Amino acid sequence: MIWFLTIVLPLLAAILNAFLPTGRRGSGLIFVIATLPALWLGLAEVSGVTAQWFLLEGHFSLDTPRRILLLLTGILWAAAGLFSGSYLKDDARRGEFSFYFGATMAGNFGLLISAEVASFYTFFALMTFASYGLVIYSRTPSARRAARIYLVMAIFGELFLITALYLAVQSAGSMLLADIPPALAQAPNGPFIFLLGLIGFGVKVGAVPLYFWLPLAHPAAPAPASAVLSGAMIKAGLVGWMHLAPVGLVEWPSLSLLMVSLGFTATLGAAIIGMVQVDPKTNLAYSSISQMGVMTVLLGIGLYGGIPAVMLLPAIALYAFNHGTAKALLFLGTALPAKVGGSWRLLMWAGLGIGVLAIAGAPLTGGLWTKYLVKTFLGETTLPGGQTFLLLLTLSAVTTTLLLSRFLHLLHRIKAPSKNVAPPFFLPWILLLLAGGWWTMSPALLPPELMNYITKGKGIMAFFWNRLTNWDALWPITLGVVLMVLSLRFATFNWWPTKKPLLPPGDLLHIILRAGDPVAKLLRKGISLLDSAMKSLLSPEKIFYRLSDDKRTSKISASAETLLRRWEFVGIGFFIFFLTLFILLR
Amino acid sequence: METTSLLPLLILGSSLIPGVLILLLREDQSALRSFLNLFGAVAKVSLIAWVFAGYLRGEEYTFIFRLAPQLTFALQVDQLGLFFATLSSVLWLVTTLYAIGYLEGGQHRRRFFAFFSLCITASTGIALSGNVVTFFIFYEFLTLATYPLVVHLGTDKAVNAGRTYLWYTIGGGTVLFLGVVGLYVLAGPVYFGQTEIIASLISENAPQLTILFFVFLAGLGVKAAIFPLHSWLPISMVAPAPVSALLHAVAVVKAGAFGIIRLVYDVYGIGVAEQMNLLTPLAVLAAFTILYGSIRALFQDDFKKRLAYSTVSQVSYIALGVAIPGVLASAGAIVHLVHQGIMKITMFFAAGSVAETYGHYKISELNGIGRRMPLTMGAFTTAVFGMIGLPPIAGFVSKWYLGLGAVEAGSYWVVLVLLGSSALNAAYFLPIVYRAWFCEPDHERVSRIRSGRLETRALLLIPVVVTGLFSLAAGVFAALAGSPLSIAREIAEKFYLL
Amino acid sequence: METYQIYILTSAVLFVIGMGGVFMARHFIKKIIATIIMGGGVFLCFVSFAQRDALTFADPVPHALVITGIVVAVASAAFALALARRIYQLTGEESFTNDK
Amino acid sequence: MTDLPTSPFPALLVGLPILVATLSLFFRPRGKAVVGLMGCLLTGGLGLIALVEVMQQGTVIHILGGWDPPLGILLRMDSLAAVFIGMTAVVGVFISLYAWWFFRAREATNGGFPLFWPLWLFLWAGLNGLFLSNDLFNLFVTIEVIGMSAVALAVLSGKTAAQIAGLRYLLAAITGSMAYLFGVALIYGSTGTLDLGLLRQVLEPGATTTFALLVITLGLMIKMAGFPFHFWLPPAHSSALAPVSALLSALVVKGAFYILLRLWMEVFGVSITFSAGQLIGLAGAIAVIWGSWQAFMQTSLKLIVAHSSVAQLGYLLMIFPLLILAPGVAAGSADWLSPAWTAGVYQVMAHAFAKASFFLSAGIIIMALGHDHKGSLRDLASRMPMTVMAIGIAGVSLIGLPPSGGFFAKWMLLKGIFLSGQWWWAPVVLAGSFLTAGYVFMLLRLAFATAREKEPFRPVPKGLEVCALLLALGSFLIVLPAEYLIQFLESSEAFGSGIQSIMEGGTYGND
Repeated sequence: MIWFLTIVLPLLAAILNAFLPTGRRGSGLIFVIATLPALWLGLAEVSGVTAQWFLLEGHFSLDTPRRILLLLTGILWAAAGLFSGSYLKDDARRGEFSFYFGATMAGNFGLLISAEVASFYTFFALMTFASYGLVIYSRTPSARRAARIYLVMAIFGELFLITALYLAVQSAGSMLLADIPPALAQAPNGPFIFLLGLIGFGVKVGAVPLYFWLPLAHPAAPAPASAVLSGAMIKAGLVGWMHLAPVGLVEWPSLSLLMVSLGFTATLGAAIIGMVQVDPKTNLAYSSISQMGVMTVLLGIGLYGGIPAVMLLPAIALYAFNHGTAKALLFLGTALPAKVGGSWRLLMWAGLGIGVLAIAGAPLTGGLWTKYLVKTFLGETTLPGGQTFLLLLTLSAVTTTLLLSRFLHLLHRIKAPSKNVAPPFFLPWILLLLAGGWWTMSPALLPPELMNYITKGKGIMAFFWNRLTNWDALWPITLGVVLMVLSLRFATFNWWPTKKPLLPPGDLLHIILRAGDPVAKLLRKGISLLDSAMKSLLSPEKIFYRLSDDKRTSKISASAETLLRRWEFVGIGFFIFFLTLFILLR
Repeated sequence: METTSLLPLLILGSSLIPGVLILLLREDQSALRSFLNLFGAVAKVSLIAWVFAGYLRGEEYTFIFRLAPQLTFALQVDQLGLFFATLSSVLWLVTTLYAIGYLEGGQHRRRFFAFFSLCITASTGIALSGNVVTFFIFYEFLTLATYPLVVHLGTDKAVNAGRTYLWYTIGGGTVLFLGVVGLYVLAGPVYFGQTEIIASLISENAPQLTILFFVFLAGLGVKAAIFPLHSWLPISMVAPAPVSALLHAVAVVKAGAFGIIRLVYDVYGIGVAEQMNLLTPLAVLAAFTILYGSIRALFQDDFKKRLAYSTVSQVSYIALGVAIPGVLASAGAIVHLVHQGIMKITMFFAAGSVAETYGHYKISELNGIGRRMPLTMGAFTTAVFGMIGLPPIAGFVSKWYLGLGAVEAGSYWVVLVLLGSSALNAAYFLPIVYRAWFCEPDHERVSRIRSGRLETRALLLIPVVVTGLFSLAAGVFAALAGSPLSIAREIAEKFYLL
Repeated sequence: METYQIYILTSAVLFVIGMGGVFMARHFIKKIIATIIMGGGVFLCFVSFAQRDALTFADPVPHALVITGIVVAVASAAFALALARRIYQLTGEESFTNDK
Repeated sequence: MTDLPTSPFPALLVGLPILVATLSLFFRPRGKAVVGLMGCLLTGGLGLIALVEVMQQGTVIHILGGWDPPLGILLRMDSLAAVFIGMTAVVGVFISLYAWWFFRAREATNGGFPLFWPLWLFLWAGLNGLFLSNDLFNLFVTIEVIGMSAVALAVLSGKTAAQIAGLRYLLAAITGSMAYLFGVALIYGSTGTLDLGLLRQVLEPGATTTFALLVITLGLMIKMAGFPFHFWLPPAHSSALAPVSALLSALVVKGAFYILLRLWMEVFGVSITFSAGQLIGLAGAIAVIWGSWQAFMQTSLKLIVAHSSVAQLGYLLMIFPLLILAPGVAAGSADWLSPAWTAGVYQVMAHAFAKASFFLSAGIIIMALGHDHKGSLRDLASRMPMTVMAIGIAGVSLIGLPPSGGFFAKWMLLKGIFLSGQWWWAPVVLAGSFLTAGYVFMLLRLAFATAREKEPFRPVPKGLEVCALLLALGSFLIVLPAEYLIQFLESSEAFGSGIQSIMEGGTYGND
């Protein structure tokens, strides 16, 4: 029952809010209610169900990593929903926004709880296409453009995805997602299938080199929408990967290396590109890309074997949890500085600071855990070049700090209201701050064995006060902060762009478009040529018409007929016929 | 075979008799006419339901009338036939409602509804026909019954379209005639399902059988709009919306597709067809048609023309599925009979309502129409996503089966074709959706032709919504027993057990 | 060669002449006459079969047939003449113009 | 021969019409019409009764005045004759009814053509006589009667065009019958008998027989407007009055075909050859294509229909090559004879019904519009739907779409063609139907198109439309009793020994 409510309530909420007139409150509350089942499922263990009637026989259940992610998603949607309720209260298109918002929510929950291919794909698609409405929401030309690119990329992804699913299901012989990783591990074309999936979901994850739609689309949406886009939905791709990846069952060095290297490229590269943006939301989008890079790395390690899935996947989920909540906090935060004034600003800055630190993995935050997890697994893995990766990880901490401090700097440039005010949507933000994943307790979500594994059985507190880990976590951040401060202090180093970004958002896109433009033109021309050729192609009936409707034809046949009617010719005909028949009869 | 029952005949009569009666009515007796129509439609649906129930109980309904030695008119009830009959009768009911609303105050309504009924009679006859010659009879009957509908408007455009329509269909019919006679000469009277007859002949006269197969294919391909023979379909778009809807969703194109299914599974038998590898050419043709139709559709600005080209491409899914050996693929093909039908009819209804309500015939005029006709365009959008093959809409199910079937059969190029067509579908359908929902209406065109308390006249609205819901439900509840999918699976499995 | 065969040959010749006339002659009356000649040929043929040789009695059947035939021929000829005359009165044409 | 049961019907079938016709001559115009119609209905009824009679007790004969052949005349009514007489009866009755309304409507303007009735009755008598008579000379007489009255009917309208066409027709008819008679003379000379039954036994191959066959064939080809000799048909049929055209193309031309078939299959078996059959077939094939194409090209309705008659008769000729076995083909194995035969019979019937209805509809349209230029057919579908329906249905039967009589005929024809392996005829059949579809639907297309300018439009009696429609439907209904009919034709020692002989192994081509 609750499983269906998880999906149905958001849909109901969507329809309900769609009809809610602009300016009326309460939509936020409705959304919160809609997320309750999901939150419940996220916290409590509920045994899965089978829906004989649904699609191609639906199954719904959860395992630890997906429960963690569901919890994250629930929290984010609740916060964002509440936020939007007041943030967009007087907006003319609120109803429409709520519709797409709710639909997307349903999709997002559904894909997390569904345990078999068809329904997973269903909700994945629902989420993808419904969020189009969120991206295009503002109807500005840039938003339309972003939405178009988003859609194209989404369909591109879907195609790879469905192919991967066809092949996977065929080799697994079952629609259950749980059966797929083992099957892929066995199947000769397993790596190929996984590669297809890697691309298909990679679009959603924003993995290199498919990420370029993301810095356009995420900022285009209004703050609550981008919060869930960047905090929750981006993880859907990750879930997809987890479903396909036979972690711990196989050794696919090449794929694993590929993922790890791509992951690090994303982590560092996106951070660097993000720094030189001028729009805080774009900056955050890049940060999301870089963070997803880290998770890509983790999964990549898993494909090298040696690490059991039960260890790795929850770790990834926890990382996602931490990043998601923090990122949502920051995204929602982008709406604040222009509205929050006076003493409230202290609270605001504090919250934003926590968010930043959590992502950067500072001590006293959940980020510490997650970073430590990554470090542990990187240390464990027998993947060639493990040490370099450790180094890169440390470096990434620095870049992340730089990136996010740059974000704070960008926010700081926004002009604050003079008087001492807090908008109504400040409250949900605070709630999210409280519910966030940076509390050191968040590892409690992890399965005990993983806990013990990390804390060497000494329990959370011991780990938490371990000086070494804290130091390891601390110094890169400090370094980053110092660098940022210096660069801002001294004009000579202050090469941060202010008006327009050094690199346009969606960097790679521009190259692609530049390169693809002539190709596309050529293609379009070719197709239209073919089309016109087909149109002008003389089809049989046209030939016939031309023949039969022609004056000349009728004239000719008429004269031939008159000829046949002349007595002389009849006589000749008679004679010939006579002779022929005579010969034939002889 | 000997148990003769009049029920099949009755099913035909349930639309034939109203049709004839309507022909005898006066033009202005519209109430009585509508009553006859609906009565016939409902009667047909319920009769078919009754027969279906009986069939599932294992009863046999067969009606046989011998015209001449070796030339029998046979109506026979089997699952595939019932499947198709159900589709056509249900959609007929819906379309009748729609047509009554659509033609309100139109000309020559007597003629229109009369031939409408005859047309559905023909397609039910095709569904229930028990042997090749009966099939042929109804196949031709269908051609004739649809002609007055195509030229209904009587404009020169319509009339010329009708000319081309006949040019193709009669041509196809003639070729089919050749094939049918040839088959009779070769194999005697062939009842559907008696695949052993052909199987026994395969040893000595294989070449003739091959030739015959392709003659048949040419004959059926015309109505199924397979590539070189498809041109009539977009041209006959001049017909009124209900006609195009019925033509595309049920009657004509499906007659062709259904014929191909019968030919491959019930006349030749999948075994023989594979053994003589007759299927590969069919598969290639179908695949090409799928892509070709989609590409042509990209360039149409006329709403119905675009839909027509999409039909060209979508119907070939059926042929493609038939041509891929394997239960999954054929299940996909058979279920697509229904799924394509309900989705496409939704689209045509929507197009018709838009044209009737706001006088928009071009896609470039549709900006913001979604705001003004939310329900209609909502249904349309559902159908669009179905066509693209997105879950949980009907189209996804058939595409899923086709794809899995292709993978199973190891013909990966088919998967590529499916993907390509999905992409193209998106490319030519999503712009419509985009205009409808995300573009601001350009305000000089909001003049409304027909006004009503709802977004349009109720009789135009209800059918769209209903079929839209059908196409949603057919997907969402696909796993339920009695859903199109489940029936299609049973049928396909039967074929492969034989 | 028997006498009757000579008759038959003659009849054949007559027949051919008549046929040629029907097809080649342009004027209505000529055509009609030609048909009559044909008729004559045919009847001669009949009659000449009636008595193969001088010894036996003549076979009555051909005569009966010929009588009937002549009646028919006369009737049709008359009819044709009447038509031709009517056409002449209506249009002044005396031969077929092949436009119709 | 005399062992067959005697029945009065054959005599009545010939005598009654003649009697009524002569009788009606003494009445005033109006009376003529009434008496004539009565006579027509009587004759029609008689024909049907006779059909039933034959169905019950097989072939019956009647010896006129008790004088045995050769001097006396023996009428014999076998199953084929019965079927054709029945067909004539049905079509004839409908046409008579039509004519009744037709002339009534015209009475005011031009006296309502009272002479139609006696002439038509004579024609009918001639037809019945033709189907019944059993020796070469009677055939000649009957076909002459038919020819004369047919021409007289054709010129009835009094229009110039009709007169000229009529003369053309008459000359052609005379030429044909003279040729035929010449052949008869030769046969009689060489065998000394005219009875078909006897001839079959006594006739032996030789120069005389061959020549006789030649002239007879050619004569009959002229009379039935077989391909090179169709020159008289279109003008005559198109210029006559509507009911007359219907009679001419529905019934009259079939007479010559009937004789030709009988003689080829029954009498001249000894001297015909496979290749000769091919030649006839070729003539037919050309006629099919040429006639259809010409019909497609015409601009006036009646001309279209007339030309289509040429084509449809071509189909009849196309069964000849199938009925003649190639040398060395075992008669037992020739399983295509029956289909080919059936095709012939059905083509005759289907064409009779369909073409009659077609011409009647043309008459209706002329009556309504004053002319029949095809351009003026626009928007007819809404103004006289019933007529358009009739044209449509009749046309469908001509095209040969199922489940019409034409379809049945073409089905059997194709079947015969395939079974006999003479596949080269198949394309002709298909092309024929395709072209036929071309002109039929050209008419319908116009009928459905909206009118450019409103034409003056006179309402017509409903009765006319009903007759046309019923005839058109008839061309479909004849399919229903098909199986029974075929049995009936094949079971009785039909046709002298015609069909039977063919069933038993056909006539060998000997070359």
